[in-house]
Amino acid sequence: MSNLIIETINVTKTYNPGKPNEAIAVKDASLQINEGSLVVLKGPSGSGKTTLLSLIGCQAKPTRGEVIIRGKRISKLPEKFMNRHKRNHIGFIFQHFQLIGGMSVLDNIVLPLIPEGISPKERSKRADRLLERFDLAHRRQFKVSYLSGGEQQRVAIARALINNAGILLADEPSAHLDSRLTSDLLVYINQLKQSGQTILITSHDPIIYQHPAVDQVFEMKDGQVIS
Amino acid sequence: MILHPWVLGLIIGHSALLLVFSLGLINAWQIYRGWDYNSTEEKQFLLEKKTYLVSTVMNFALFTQILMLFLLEIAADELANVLPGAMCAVGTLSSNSYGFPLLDLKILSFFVYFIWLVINYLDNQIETYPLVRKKYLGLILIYPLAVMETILLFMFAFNLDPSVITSCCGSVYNEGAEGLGGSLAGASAGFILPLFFSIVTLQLLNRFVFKRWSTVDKWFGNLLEFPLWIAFFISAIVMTISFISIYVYEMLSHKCPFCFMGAEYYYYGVPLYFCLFVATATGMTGGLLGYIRQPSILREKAGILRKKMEFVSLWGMLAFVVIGFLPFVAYYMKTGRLI
Amino acid sequence: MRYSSWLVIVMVVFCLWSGLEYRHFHKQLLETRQHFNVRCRFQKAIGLPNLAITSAARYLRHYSITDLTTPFQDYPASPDHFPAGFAFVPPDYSNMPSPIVFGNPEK
Amino acid sequence: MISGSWFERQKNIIDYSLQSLLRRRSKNILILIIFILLVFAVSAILFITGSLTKEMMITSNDLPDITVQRILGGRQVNIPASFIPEIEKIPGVEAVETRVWGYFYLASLQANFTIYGMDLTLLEDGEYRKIVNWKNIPDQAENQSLSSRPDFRMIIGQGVFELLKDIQMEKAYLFYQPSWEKPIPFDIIGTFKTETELQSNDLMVLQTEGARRVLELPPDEFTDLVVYVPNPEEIENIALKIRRYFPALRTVTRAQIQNTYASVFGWKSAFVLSSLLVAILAFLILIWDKASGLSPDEKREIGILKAIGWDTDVVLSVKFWEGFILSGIASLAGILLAYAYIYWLRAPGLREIFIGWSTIYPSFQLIPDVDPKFLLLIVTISVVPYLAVTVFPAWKAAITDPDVIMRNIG
Repeated sequence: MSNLIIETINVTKTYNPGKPNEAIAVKDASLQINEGSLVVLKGPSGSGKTTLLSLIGCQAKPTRGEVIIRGKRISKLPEKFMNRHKRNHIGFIFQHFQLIGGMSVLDNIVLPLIPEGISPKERSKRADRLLERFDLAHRRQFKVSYLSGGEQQRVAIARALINNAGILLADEPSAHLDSRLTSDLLVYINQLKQSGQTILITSHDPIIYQHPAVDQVFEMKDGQVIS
Repeated sequence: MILHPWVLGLIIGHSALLLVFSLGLINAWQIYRGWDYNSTEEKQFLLEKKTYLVSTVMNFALFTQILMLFLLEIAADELANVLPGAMCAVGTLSSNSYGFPLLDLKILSFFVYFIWLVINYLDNQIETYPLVRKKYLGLILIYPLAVMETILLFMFAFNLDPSVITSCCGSVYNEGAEGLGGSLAGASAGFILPLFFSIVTLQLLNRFVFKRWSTVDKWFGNLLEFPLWIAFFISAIVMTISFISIYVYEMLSHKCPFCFMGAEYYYYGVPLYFCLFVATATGMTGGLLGYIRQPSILREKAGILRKKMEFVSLWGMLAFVVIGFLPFVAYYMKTGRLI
Repeated sequence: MRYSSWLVIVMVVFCLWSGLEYRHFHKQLLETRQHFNVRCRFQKAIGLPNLAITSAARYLRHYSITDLTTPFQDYPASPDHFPAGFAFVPPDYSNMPSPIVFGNPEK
Repeated sequence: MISGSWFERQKNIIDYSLQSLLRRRSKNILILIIFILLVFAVSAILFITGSLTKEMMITSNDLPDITVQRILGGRQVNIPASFIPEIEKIPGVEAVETRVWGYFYLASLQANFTIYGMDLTLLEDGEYRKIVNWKNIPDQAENQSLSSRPDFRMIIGQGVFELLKDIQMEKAYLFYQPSWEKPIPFDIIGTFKTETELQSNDLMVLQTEGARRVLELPPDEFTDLVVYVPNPEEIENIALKIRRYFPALRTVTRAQIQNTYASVFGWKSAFVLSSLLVAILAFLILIWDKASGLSPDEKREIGILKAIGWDTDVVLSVKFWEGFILSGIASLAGILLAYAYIYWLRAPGLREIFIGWSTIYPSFQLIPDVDPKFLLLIVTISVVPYLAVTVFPAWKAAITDPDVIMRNIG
């Protein structure tokens, strides 16, 4: 078995524990994801797939259980080190792209590099490489709010790849796309898989989880992994 | 006398410092009481976030403290021409009994803030925040300093009385006068220079020789560092008053440590004090970092930081000595004799 | 670094502006330095203190040597002669001749 | 991933905070303008009081050593000549000079003049000659008019001259009181130079007899006395002696006058300053509310930053730099504007506060009183409180959790 890159050991996440509106989003979820594999988390909306993804992507801390990425137990880290880990190893694509409207495409893409203190020349060099790859070069100085849904998706992907992290997490990438754009998306994802990225996607869109390139599919049902 | 622009500036600065510090204190108290690294409830995450607030508060406090030190010196200078008999900052500060304690307290709190921030910076580099309890307890102990400072300032400003004739540096810092000023100035060059240079050489010895002998270094080496720096600071101040100032003013009677910060002496005092304060602050922190032993990763991280601190403090000390003796050398060159 | 170029522009404008003002300040200083001795001559010739900024009221014109009650002379309720009184304050009266005398003066 | 040095990081953070400042342009510009106005008001006050104090301090060394006044019932009255020999007897007193001066209110011109009586011939020779622009009256006319009315020659200040310019000087009579049987003529023989304008603007210097008649001063009485003491150390003691010997007399030494110069504006300007502080406090509360009441898109933006890996302290330093740049620019602009307002435009609005109702007032061309220390005071009054107020809101903004944006829509 090739080496394990992401592992979660019965991770549970309860929102506002102890209070009347307590909600257990994820319950004892355990996953093992190998390096370079394309994995899909399948399940109806509200089954906790987004929460599990955010736990793996260091966006939130689990209430119980362990999240281990590249052999490092990140669930116990204080926020400062979790962020550093997130910056170095994880690229995140959000369900609603979450780009900053007022800024240009270039500025949005290089955003993750700013706290790293990388010089503007180096930043725009990397961004240009990604812009060519996702044929967004002609949109370089455009304000992101003027772009179409598909283009914004590509900008979000470019942003996630800018810190050439080994792991790529995508949350419902095809939610806002029609079928033609979803197939374009899958072409990109395939390319990324060939280049050795580990990709974890949450989706309830059959086109994605029945795609041949998918190595493993986990099914989620109200907080529990049952595949 | 409170309603003088310069005094108002001081009051605004200090009350801002105190307000922000009390905000920091509340959070420090909560962190100190509720900190439990392994727990995963929401409370612990909130406390973690509060550590950022406290460190921002302390950064602001240090920034304002430095500004206030400068402002106090300048305000004392400006108030001198309002108070009869006072010719310079010393006159204003000695016009009532709260002036100099205020200045000394501010210098002390400047060093304490600096040390706290360095330890905070060090502690934040380790995932488990090992020093968190100690450092926030320290912060709670520092808070009274800030309160005392503000109270002293109000007392000082309130008791500034334009109709009272105060004495100026001429009379405070001459051999005849009794009290601290007199004794400071009284320390003849014969006594203070060898003392100062012995401390400096002891410092250099400690830095380069003692560290080499591992047995000595184990416990004696950096134990000596911290007290040495305190002695260095005090002897530097005494030397400035009794020796350096003579050659800056080229007059035996004028020994005021503040007057040469003014424009007429080309702001000579500014680089001099800057080097002194930087050297002492970094030196002290270097010394303190040496005491940290227990968790090994903390010790090695503290080691790295200590190297940097020692480097800066060494150059600061040398710069201070050079700047300090520049006027002496210049005078000696010019006239070929001593005062 | 497009955005910090904005900051640089603002800083350059400030430098130019303060340079302009420094030039004015310097010229003004030189000009008044020549007037110094004329003014000092005048002050020596006519011993009255204070500047002739306002002649709105007696105690505002020479407030350094005014006495205690003149400000109240105009109208008891207005200790200050608004608005100029707002800018001047009667000096301290520690040198007013009213020492406390003990014992019986007849002796 | 290679990471740059601390300095490079800070440069990027400054770049980003500038970007975010410019992105929410309208709100930030409004705050900048209010801030500039406040700093402008504070520094204008300090500039003008500093300059006025400086103007007075220039000539303060030539003030008379001791001014002796007679006080009756708390009010200054004329001092009889009998005091002079007794004061001269005090050891250490070099000379006692008498002074005849007072005020004269011209109802028609609503102007209050200062009348000063002295022997004008003193001004004609020696060092005092160049403080007056002598009127070049043709010689014979001068002798003729002077000889007939020797007592009424007069030198006037620039302001008075401008005021009197439009009335025909020869035929007009200024000094007339109903109780007098006939008005007192006057003959202007010169005006004081404009350099001394700040001191001599409303001054009328007459021959002593003329001044006596205008002020209706009995022959053996004077307005006040001036005591010259050669040894400056002795001034205080002699003043004390005079007060001890003559309880009715009041002495004002040069040191006390200088003290009033230095402290009067300090006290008043600080009074104005503290009332300004109320405005600054209101402004700071506005800032607190603006900074802590995060607009939804600002919260979302920070959520995004946190989600893509920004640390809390990076976001905090972004907020710090935003506040620092804003308040830095505001305080610099405020000071430069105040300088221009006071020294170029001659403080059009603020001048009236100092001038009050008087109709004769100087041109307010003041010596600029600017020094680097002043900058530090303004920074303390403007930047430090601003940063203090934004510490807590900035932190509140910076700790927004990334999963805030995970769940909400768009």
